Amino acid sequence: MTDTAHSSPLLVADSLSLTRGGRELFRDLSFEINAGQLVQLEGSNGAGKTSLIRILVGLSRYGFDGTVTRPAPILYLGHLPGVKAMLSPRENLAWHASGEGTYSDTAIEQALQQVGLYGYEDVPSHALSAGQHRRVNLARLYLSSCPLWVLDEPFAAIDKSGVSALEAQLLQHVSCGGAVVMTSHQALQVDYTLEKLRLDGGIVS
Amino acid sequence: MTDTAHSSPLLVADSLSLTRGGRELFRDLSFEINAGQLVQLEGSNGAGKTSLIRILVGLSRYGFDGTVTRPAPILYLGHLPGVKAMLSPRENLAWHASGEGTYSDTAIEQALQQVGLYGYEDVPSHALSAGQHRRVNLARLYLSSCPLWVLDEPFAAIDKSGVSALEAQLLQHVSCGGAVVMTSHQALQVDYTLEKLRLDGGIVS
Amino acid sequence: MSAPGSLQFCRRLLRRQLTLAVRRPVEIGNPLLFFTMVVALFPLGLGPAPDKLADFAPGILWIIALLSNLLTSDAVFRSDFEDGSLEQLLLSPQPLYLTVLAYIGAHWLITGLLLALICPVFALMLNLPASAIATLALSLLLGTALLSLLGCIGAALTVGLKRGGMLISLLILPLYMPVLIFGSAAVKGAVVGSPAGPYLAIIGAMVCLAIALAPLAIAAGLRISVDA
Amino acid sequence: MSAPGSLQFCRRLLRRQLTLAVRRPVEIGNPLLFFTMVVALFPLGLGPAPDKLADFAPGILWIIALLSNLLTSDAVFRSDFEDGSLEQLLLSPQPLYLTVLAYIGAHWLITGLLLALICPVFALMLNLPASAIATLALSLLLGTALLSLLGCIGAALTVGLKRGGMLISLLILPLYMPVLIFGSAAVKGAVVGSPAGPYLAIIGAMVCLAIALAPLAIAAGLRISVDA
Amino acid sequence: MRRAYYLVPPLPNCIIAPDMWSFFHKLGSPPWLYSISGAILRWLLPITLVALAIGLVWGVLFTAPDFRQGNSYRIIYIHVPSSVVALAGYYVMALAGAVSLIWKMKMADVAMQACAPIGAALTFLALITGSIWGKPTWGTWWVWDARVTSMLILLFLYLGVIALYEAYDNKVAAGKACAVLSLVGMVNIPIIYKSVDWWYSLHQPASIKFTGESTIDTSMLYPLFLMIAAFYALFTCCMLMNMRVEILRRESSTGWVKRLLFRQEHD
Ligand code: HEM
Ligand SMILES: Nc1ncnc2c1ncn2[C@@H]1O[C@H](COP(=O)(O)OP(=O)(O)OP(=O)(O)O)[C@@H](O)[C@H]1O
Ligand SMILES: Nc1ncnc2c1ncn2[C@@H]1O[C@H](COP(=O)(O)OP(=O)(O)OP(=O)(O)O)[C@@H](O)[C@H]1O
Ligand SMILES: [Mg+2]
Ligand SMILES: [Mg+2]
Repeated sequence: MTDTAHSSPLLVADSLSLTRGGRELFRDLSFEINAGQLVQLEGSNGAGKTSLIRILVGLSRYGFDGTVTRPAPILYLGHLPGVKAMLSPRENLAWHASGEGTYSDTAIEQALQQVGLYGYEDVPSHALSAGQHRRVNLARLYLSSCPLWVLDEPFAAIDKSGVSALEAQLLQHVSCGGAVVMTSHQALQVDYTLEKLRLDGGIVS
Repeated sequence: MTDTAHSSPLLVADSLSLTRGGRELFRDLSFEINAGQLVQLEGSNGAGKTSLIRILVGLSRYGFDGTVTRPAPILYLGHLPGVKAMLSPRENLAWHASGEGTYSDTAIEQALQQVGLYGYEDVPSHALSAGQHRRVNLARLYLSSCPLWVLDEPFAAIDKSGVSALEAQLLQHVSCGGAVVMTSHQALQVDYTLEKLRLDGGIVS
Repeated sequence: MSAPGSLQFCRRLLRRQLTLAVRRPVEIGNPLLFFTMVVALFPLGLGPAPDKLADFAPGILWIIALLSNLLTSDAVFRSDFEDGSLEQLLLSPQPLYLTVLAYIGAHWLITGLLLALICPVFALMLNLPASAIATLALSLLLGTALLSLLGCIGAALTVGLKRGGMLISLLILPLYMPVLIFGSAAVKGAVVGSPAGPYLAIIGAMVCLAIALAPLAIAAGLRISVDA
Repeated sequence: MSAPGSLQFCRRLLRRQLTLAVRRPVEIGNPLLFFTMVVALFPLGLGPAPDKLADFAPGILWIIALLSNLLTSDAVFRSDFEDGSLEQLLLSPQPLYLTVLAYIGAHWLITGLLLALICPVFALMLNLPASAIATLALSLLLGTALLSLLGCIGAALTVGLKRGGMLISLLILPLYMPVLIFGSAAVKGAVVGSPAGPYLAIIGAMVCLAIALAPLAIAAGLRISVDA
Repeated sequence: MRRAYYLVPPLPNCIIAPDMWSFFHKLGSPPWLYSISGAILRWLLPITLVALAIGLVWGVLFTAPDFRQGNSYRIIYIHVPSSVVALAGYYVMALAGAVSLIWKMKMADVAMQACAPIGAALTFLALITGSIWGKPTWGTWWVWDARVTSMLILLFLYLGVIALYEAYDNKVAAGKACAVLSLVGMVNIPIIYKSVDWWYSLHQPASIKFTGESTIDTSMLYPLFLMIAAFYALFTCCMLMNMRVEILRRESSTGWVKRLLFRQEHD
């Protein structure tokens, strides 16, 4: 559990169980996330993916059983984009509330270019389309130095070319010793061993 | 343009042009939507799909050139779900603000069952997952009698089985003489002649 | 299925709004509690001398009723705007004039009516003479209806703004002022024993005018807000 | 890239909050305009006898300052909650105590400070003796800081509620009352020529206590709100 | 039994004696609390009711009328006990809140929630009886006197806690939020009382005089003390009963509650 050993896990979940609204979503879930892993949480709508992710990153702290250990810093992107409508994409990244790093202006510009927002750096974010708005948030994937990424539906509202660019970036991250835990209702198209964690609750049809 | 002739179009757009934020999104777009058509608007993020759809249904009334004629009633589902968090799915449908129809309790229950919300009819909607929340709105597709459906990313946040059920319902609607105009970043898997309208602006990558 | 008649649709909307309010009893209780607490602020700020307070009671009560109406009217359309219900309402085949009246009616029922019913307690706390209490309740009953009508105009115009904040107060406070003047004059009249009827009649006439015109302004405001 | 120091991060947050406020001048102007209009309501509601108004000016000005602070503090964390920035803030490696102070500081700068600067104008409008104006400004300067600290506690506890409505006023108005009492007492003292120092010292002591404790309550409240 | 109910104390063991420690330990366990509170109620509730009855009859029927206020002063036997216990109730609530936040003890949460409505009701009773008393003595229903005003503020504080609890859908979060609020309130209560006292002495109104205090005679005092004690006991009983309901509600899905209900059905 120490941070020094190279092979230590980036996240340990120990016998997690959760019941919401009278429905048991999962029980006795234990797993470790190690460097180099690309894990996709699967499950139909309402299976408990978001609930599990919020427990993993530490936003839910009551109402479940089990423990989570987080030896490594985590980059979390959730359902909500965390983009302030009144600030431009550039300011959104420079003054981001996560307070994770101090980025140079060129770094931010490059990241915005990578997510296809070249030319929109200084437009107020509320004048962006739904997908562009989410892309501002995704630019953090090109800036962050956190080893573990936890992403809740990063592809929502992103167009096809955007999705493949993101997949490439995820691949790049895991092959450089990072790890990714993500949910998505679209199948991932990557050349990498994709581990799947299936939650079987939610809508049955 | 009269409503009586069987073959009259359901919607007519005449030389629409729009410029937003200094970028020309489309120019001189003219088309008709007729019964039996399944039209997918395509384009990358920021291409102007949402802007076009809001002009078509009549929510945007200024700032563009051209005219739209709407001889037939339209069912519009947008980016925002229009689901009240404090009401249950059942109440949301029964008291829907669109005031389009008076539905019996069994009709509502059946529609909710079709979108996989059986057992969630009386849960407050804010206690639903992201996908379930959107499904409440999609249940209107099983209730409405409007001939023309205009849908802005109806598949967002919906899981795979949900998407195929929706595709079946769209097919059913167009083959019974309705028409559908929709946007989606996922490819539609239907056995039907799919017409595509491509907008070429937005993010280039 | 068949499209509901306009009146039926209005009833349905009214029921929906009231259900939404009842789901959170806090929503209903709050304007009343706000009223109570602000009543308590005045003696704390101005000093507790009972005769002076009684002098000011009509004005104070009316100012507080006005403020608590102002604060709640901001929210009338906001949640519907944010979750997209408002778009659906505007696209519906129903006459917007009537549906808007349903929203206003619901707002008045859960703020103005309740306030008018409960105001005698506060009047006693501020030592208002018992003879003036009926006039106070009546003037509030009529006056708050007018305040709701005017407040919804402001709400409709500002609902689309990213952070409307207190802009609404700016837009509608000037419109509120005549209501305040006539309302508190009626109660002051009742305190000294002069007839309050004429003032109440003026407020009533303004309510009728507002019922005829305000929904038009509100409907236009909503269309503009959704378009922006 | 490297993680910024805590103080640097606070400065950055403060700058962000101020920029957000400046982007909508309405946001900054509103509390002031609200103040102005409510000041105008009082003569209309109470009757404009100038000597009476002067008597009550300290209380009236303080009550309005309190209300306008109450109304703005509801929004301190709300937009950050709704767009997800608050989640990111809670997960950040920075000490929450300091970041919360940055939010409070920004709120105070764009409401309390401005109000204190502009209050002499209103004081003159209500015939407050010129000798008391310095005390009024000073008491508002200190007192609004306390109000911001307390108001943010209420904001943090209610930010996650679907329709918190005016719940915040119920939670924090009772806590505001001591500030109102001491603040208006200081100004009243200055009007009659007695020293205002002791009152201001008490408010100052309360501010110190609140700076030490309120951020803890706010941090706990934010964690609870995001969790719920 | 699930592990989560046991405490994880930040205090070193030596600070709390072992037997006391095990008691504290048990307090965190819902079934134990449920059964022990049932046992306490079985004898406390009858005693309380008897004491209330005796106190009321004694005070109302068997004391001499006051020479200045006549019989109206007899409302003192409800007014004073309810005011005193309403004040004490806030501290009980805030302490329970502190325990729940610091030691993460779920049952402290339940205790805090149980206090709020009772406290609010007692405060309301004190205000109502005070107003009723005020009409003959002061000639008006309401006076902005220091004690009256601070009692009104106390009512707001209680109502705030209740409203906050109601507003949250997630009741665990609601408990935490209320704990924070009641702690903030506890820091503020002395400040509020001090300031209100001060405010009142600044603007002493001329037309009002308290007459009650000086006329109290020992023969009137004994039933008063009995009533105060009985109100404390009543507060405890109501609190325990509220807690039992809440425990059953929260634990409705666990084995021991199901067994309990099963047993009662077949009794
Ligand atoms: C709404 C009005 C009133 C409120 C809120 C109120 C509040 C209180 C409170 C909080 C106490 C307990 C103080 C303590 O713990 O020591 C108290 C005690 C008492 N009250 Fe009242 N009161 C009201 C009206 C009256 C009236 C009208 C009278 C009679 C003239 C009265 C006479 C007393 C007496 C004799 C005591 C007990 C002796 C004492 O502690 O001084 N109260 N009241
Ligand atoms: N409120 C606005 N003010 C100014 N420009 C805007 C506004 N909203 C959107 N735009 C611009 O209009 C263009 C089209 O936006 P629109 O929302 O129609 O795109 P879209 O095709 O729906 O994209 P997406 O796939 O991301 O939903 C974008 O380039 C955007 O920057
Ligand atoms: N606030 C809440 N209160 C009570 N129950 C909730 C709440 N939020 C979600 N739930 C329930 O928890 C379950 C899991 O929700 P969650 O959001 O984790 O699903 P998900 O797997 O992320 O689904 P989606 O794919 O739709 O995002 C759902 O059945 C939902 O009804
Ligand atoms: Mg989810
Ligand atoms: Mg779009």
